[in-house]
Amino acid sequence: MGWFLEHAWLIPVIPAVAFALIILFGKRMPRGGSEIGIASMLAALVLAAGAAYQWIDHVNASEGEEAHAVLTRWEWFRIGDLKVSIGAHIDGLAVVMLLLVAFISTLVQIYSTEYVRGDRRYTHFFASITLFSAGMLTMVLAPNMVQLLLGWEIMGLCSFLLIGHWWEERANSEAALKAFWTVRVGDMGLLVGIGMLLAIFHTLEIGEINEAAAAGDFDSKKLLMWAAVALFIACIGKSGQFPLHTWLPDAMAGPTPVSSLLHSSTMVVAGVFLVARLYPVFHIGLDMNIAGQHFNLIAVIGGITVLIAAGLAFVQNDIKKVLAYSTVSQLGYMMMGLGVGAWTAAVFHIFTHAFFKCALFLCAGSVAHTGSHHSFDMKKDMGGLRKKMPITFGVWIVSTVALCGIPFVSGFFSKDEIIDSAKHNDYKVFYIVGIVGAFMTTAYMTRATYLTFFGKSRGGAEHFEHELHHDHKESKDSPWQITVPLVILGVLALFSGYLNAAPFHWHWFEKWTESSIGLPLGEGSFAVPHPPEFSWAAAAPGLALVAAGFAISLLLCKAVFGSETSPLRGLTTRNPVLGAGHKFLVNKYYLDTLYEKIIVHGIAYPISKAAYWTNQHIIDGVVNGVGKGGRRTGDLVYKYIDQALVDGVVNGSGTTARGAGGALQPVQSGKVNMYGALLFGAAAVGGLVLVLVNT
Amino acid sequence: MEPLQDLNWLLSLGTFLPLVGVLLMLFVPKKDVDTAKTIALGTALATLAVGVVTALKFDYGQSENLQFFASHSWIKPISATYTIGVDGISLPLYLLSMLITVLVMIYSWNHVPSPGNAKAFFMLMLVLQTGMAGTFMAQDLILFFVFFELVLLPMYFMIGVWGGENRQYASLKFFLYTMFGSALMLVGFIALFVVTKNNAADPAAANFSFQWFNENGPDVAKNTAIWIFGGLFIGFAVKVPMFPFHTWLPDAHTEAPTQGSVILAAILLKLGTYGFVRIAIPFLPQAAVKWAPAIAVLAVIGIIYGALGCLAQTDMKRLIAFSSVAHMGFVMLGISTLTDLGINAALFGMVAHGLITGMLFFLAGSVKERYHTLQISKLKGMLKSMPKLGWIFGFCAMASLGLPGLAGFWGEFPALLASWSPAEVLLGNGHEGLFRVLTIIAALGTVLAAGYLLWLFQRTAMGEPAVEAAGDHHESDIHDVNAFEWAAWVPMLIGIVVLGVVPKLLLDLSDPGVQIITKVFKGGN
Amino acid sequence: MLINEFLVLGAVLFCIGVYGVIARKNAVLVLMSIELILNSVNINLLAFDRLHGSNDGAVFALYIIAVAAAEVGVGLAMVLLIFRNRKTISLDDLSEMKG
Amino acid sequence: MLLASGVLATDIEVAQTVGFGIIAALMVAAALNVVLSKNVVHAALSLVMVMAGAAAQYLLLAAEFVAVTQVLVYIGAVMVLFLFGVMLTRAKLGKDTDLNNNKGWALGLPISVLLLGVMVYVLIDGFDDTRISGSGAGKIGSTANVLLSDRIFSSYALPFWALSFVLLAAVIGAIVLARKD
Repeated sequence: MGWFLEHAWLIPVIPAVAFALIILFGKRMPRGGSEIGIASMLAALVLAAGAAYQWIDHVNASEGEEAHAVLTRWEWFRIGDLKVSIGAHIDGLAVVMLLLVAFISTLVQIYSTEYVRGDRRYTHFFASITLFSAGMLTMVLAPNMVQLLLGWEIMGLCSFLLIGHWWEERANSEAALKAFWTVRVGDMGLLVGIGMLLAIFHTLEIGEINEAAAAGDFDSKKLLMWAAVALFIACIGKSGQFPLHTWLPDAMAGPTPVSSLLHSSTMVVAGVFLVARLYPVFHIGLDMNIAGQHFNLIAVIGGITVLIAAGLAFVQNDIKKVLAYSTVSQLGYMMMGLGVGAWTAAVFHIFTHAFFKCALFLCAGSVAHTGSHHSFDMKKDMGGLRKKMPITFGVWIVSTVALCGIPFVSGFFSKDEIIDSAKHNDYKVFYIVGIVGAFMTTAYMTRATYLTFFGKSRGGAEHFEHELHHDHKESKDSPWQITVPLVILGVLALFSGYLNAAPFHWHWFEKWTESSIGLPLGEGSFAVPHPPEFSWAAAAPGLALVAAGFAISLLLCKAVFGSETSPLRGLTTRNPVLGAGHKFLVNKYYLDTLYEKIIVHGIAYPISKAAYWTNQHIIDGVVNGVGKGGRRTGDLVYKYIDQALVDGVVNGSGTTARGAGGALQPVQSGKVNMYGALLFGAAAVGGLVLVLVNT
Repeated sequence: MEPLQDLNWLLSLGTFLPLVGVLLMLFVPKKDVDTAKTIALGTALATLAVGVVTALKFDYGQSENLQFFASHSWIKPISATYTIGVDGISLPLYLLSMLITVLVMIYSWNHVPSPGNAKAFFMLMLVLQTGMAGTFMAQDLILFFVFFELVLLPMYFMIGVWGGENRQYASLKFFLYTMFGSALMLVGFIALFVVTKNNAADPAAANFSFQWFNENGPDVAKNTAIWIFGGLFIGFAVKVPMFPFHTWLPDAHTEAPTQGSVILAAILLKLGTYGFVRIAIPFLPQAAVKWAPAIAVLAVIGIIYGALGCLAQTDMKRLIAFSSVAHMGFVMLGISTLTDLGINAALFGMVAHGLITGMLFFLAGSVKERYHTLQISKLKGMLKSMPKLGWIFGFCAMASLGLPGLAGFWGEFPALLASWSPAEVLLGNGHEGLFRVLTIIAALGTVLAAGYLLWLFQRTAMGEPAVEAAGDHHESDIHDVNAFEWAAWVPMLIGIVVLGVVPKLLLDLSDPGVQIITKVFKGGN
Repeated sequence: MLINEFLVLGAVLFCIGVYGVIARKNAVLVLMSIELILNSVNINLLAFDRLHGSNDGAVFALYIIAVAAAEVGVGLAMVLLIFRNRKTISLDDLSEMKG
Repeated sequence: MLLASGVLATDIEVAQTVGFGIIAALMVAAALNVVLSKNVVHAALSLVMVMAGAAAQYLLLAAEFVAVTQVLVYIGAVMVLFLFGVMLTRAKLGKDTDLNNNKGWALGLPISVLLLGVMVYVLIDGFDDTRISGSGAGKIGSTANVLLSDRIFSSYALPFWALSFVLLAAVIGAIVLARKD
């Protein structure tokens, strides 16, 4: 089977150990612990690469048959009949993710050594980011739901730490909290969903669940549907799908390497990964690919996300936020792909997206680090950086092209297949969503590119221009720790798509991963359709729209941002209809307002206050013999409690309270006579009762 | 199923050794504080050593059996026996009580709260230790009751003498409330005894040992059993505390000295839940089935309610106190499912909550000592002014909100799993829908837990330290974790991580015993 | 002789004592009322002692007398102490046991 | 009613009953004075009356040792203590209006009357015509005292020990409490 496949469990263990080492010894190391982090990620990368190599061997060896997953498991704990294991479940999907995570983490860590150099919490940063990767690695090779949840939550924790890395500023800690809470809201679904899976399948092992689901070995289809819905809620939270996407843009408060890691290969793809991992459960539970079904939950949510996030990306001034919404939109594509039955294309999109999105974020970081004085505001501090930062610009352009889905670059191969499958699998609406999304993607990326690299230099960029002038230089790009990872990612953004290039009938990726689907391919119940045959004719409408998007956006940008006197400038402030639309978008469809002002404040303030008030006045009050809780509703604060407990009872409610068991207070008046009276009174009454009962 | 009788003096030694220490301390002059402290700590350490020996000699292959079992006649006229023994269910709690006492003593070494009098304070802790350990090893209802009540008095004095401003009110409330519960509980015990005695073929053999009730309790007529269970329920629920009997807890915790809060949270609350698992459910299984839905509903109300209460707090310690209500709600939810999964989760949750909330109270005490206030609005930037303490606090907050890989998770998560599919007898009674709704609401509780804990962490630990913070404190007061605190905290922190990573340690211990309890709830009616 | 003669006498004295305990404010008088109660109990004990022909009641009565003496001693000492500290023995003013 | 029940008895019983009646009436009157008197010293002296009456009743019940102890301990010691207490707390020797609670009677009267009613009902219900056997003549004298002491020092020895500790503790406690410093 191969040493690497059997020892794949080491991959997350190494960074986890590295995390502990950095925490304990990092500060005393010459490079503040970053060397431990990078070394651990390199080791993980080597192991992952070995595992990938051996997996390909394994697939080739089992020619014609389905390649079985390699399981290495130990019993974690056991309660009664329920055995929960810990270990590694290695198959095509896991291998892809392992390789991806390890690779991107390594590059991001190298990049970070320059980017966060001299940071007040350099060591902390590396500790968290290493643990973050460990969490994702733990999750992707989880053989059961509990280990998956473990990795899932570790990532949540690390995202909290990393987004709030500069927690001295209130806004950053708020963003960190928001990320954690939003994801946690989704996690409710995961907790309940796991409970449902246990109830349906009586096991938590992923392999067994998938097999049982694919074999139709469950009692209640309805419960399976609910399990799929519950689990999908978790994916909505984690992968920033509508309507829980609002935390992702705020998460930009963290350092840029964090954003790039978070948005490319870890954290946000965890939700997509979960759907892909438990595909039989979702596929069967949500009735996908059944004749006559044109909608399902996953496709709908994915489709809405594609459009909504792309719309938001138009009105952002912060380059990272443009990229953040772009990520949300692309995640929508992946979900939509899974929803329409294009499993391979969706997973392949995870793969290609990771490279170009990581590259884009790192480019943004590089611009801020060198060219715009640590500002991410495209309108204020950027512009005209094309010639001054040639490497960054080159990588940016390549990655943008990949993101937009221009033919022969990686994004094209994955995205086009998703769109094509939607059409082919009878999900017409999502075909349209797909090509409209592609149009919008091109448009907003053109805008961002224009604002950042073309036109006149503004603010920080202008300052940078003066510096260059002063040093008599034409250009000055970031140091090698930044540019080397950029170039590597750029190259991959160009070529990674050829692993599964439908136009050339190259289907290696599909071959290596298809056994992870867990369902048969082809026709029949519970089957996932084969990917459609590629034809340029089918791809043409999408490509035409992409071209249109580029052209329209470029023209608009030139018109709006190109000259100071353009009549289009300030249109949104003059035209009420456009203004309203703009405002609606700037306010993120008012979803944040709904969550923060209404739901969170609703719980944090009135509801919890009311609950606490109930505690202090109703329940506590009853116990203490106060039956007057509702008498005053206004200024009931602590003072009232004192009054109610001590004086109110003695004065007023003695008669009502005396008989009750809780009426301890008036009795404790401290008067000896009172005690005597109660004692003898009780004796007399008790005696009377006994007499009456006995006669 | 024959109890193991080897080394059966170990438990008595471990339980009563602290009293020997108390006796010794009586002869130490009040002024000689160091000698008194040394004796107390020495006794506690010796007790812990006995505990460790107990743990080493414990036969882990037969953890469902009572071990170190001893049975002697004790008070003949009322058929009370001196029957003791531990099994996999009680051993972790028995050891935890010893560990916590030692740690609390180390912490108290230079943290004796005002008005001082270290000798009395340490003596009370030793008496408390005897009560706690005794409760967990008792295998006789009267013996159990004696120890259960023995715990009350030292705690009453601890709160009443060393507590905060409102201590007298709080301590009296604590005392009366628990006494009220205990009274009903005792009535339940006696009723149970009388009923089983009358039912038995050989009434002369009746006694108060658990064994007798285990054998004869299930035969009690259902209606009678439901009433008796009601008495036990109130007694234990007050101690847990379950909504709506929880109102003593925030007051007691807020006013209690740090040490008192820690012991209260770590051990005392567990007496109630332990009572459910050990006494109420196995003795009266029929009644347990009837009561389980009600318990589950109250537990879930407690979860949400405690969380909402936390969100409304302005005082750090009171917030932590309210969070106990929520966490014990999860424990009770686990118990109410009557499944092996749920009860194991509950037992795990007890230990985990003891460690985590105990730690949080330690932290609150240390914060109070440094800032002289626990007002959340006045604490800012703890991560900056004392980074180690701040991060430990962050760690404990994460553990408390049930992060996987830390101990708290294993109390909550399996309880949720279990409540989705509760015991078959409950399903048979048509409570499936109820428990499913409860599962979802309880899952909401985990979100709220993340809400209040991280909110607390953000407010107190993040940001820039306030310049004039609490007004009357001096900069010199604010120092990072000191040696005594490290010594007291490190074992708990290690415990939280180790139990979180290797839950097997506890689950393997408790599972065989739990299987015996839940056997009757599986299948059929 | 009817035993009820003694028992009813005891009951009457007991109730008079109870009234004193409840209605009196002066601590010394409350103590005296308690003595009344104790005496009534003694009468009952001795009556039953006589009825059953054993000596147990007498023994109890003796013990009660002894305990009562002790009680009065301590009680009066406390009253004195309170008086010294407060300059009053009026029970209305003593409410330290208030909860 | 009580007196009427002695009609069929022997002469000595008649005498006993008559004695009992007179003493009982005196006791009740004195007891009422204890709880109603406005003068503390009068109340104390009335209590002496009750104690003495009780001693007489003990004699009627053939418990001479107890009666003697009653006189010695109560009238001799306890009452002296009470009078000292009255003196040391500087109670007014004359009338004092501040002895009763405000409306104390409103609470005390119902409770004591209720209690009395319950008890008397129970007693009549339970011991309607139960008689004390014989004259008790054989029990008076040294043999009776020997029997009593046998009882105290054999089966009731342990309580006796305990009692002596209680007394010791009370003595020490009283000294500690009443000490000037």
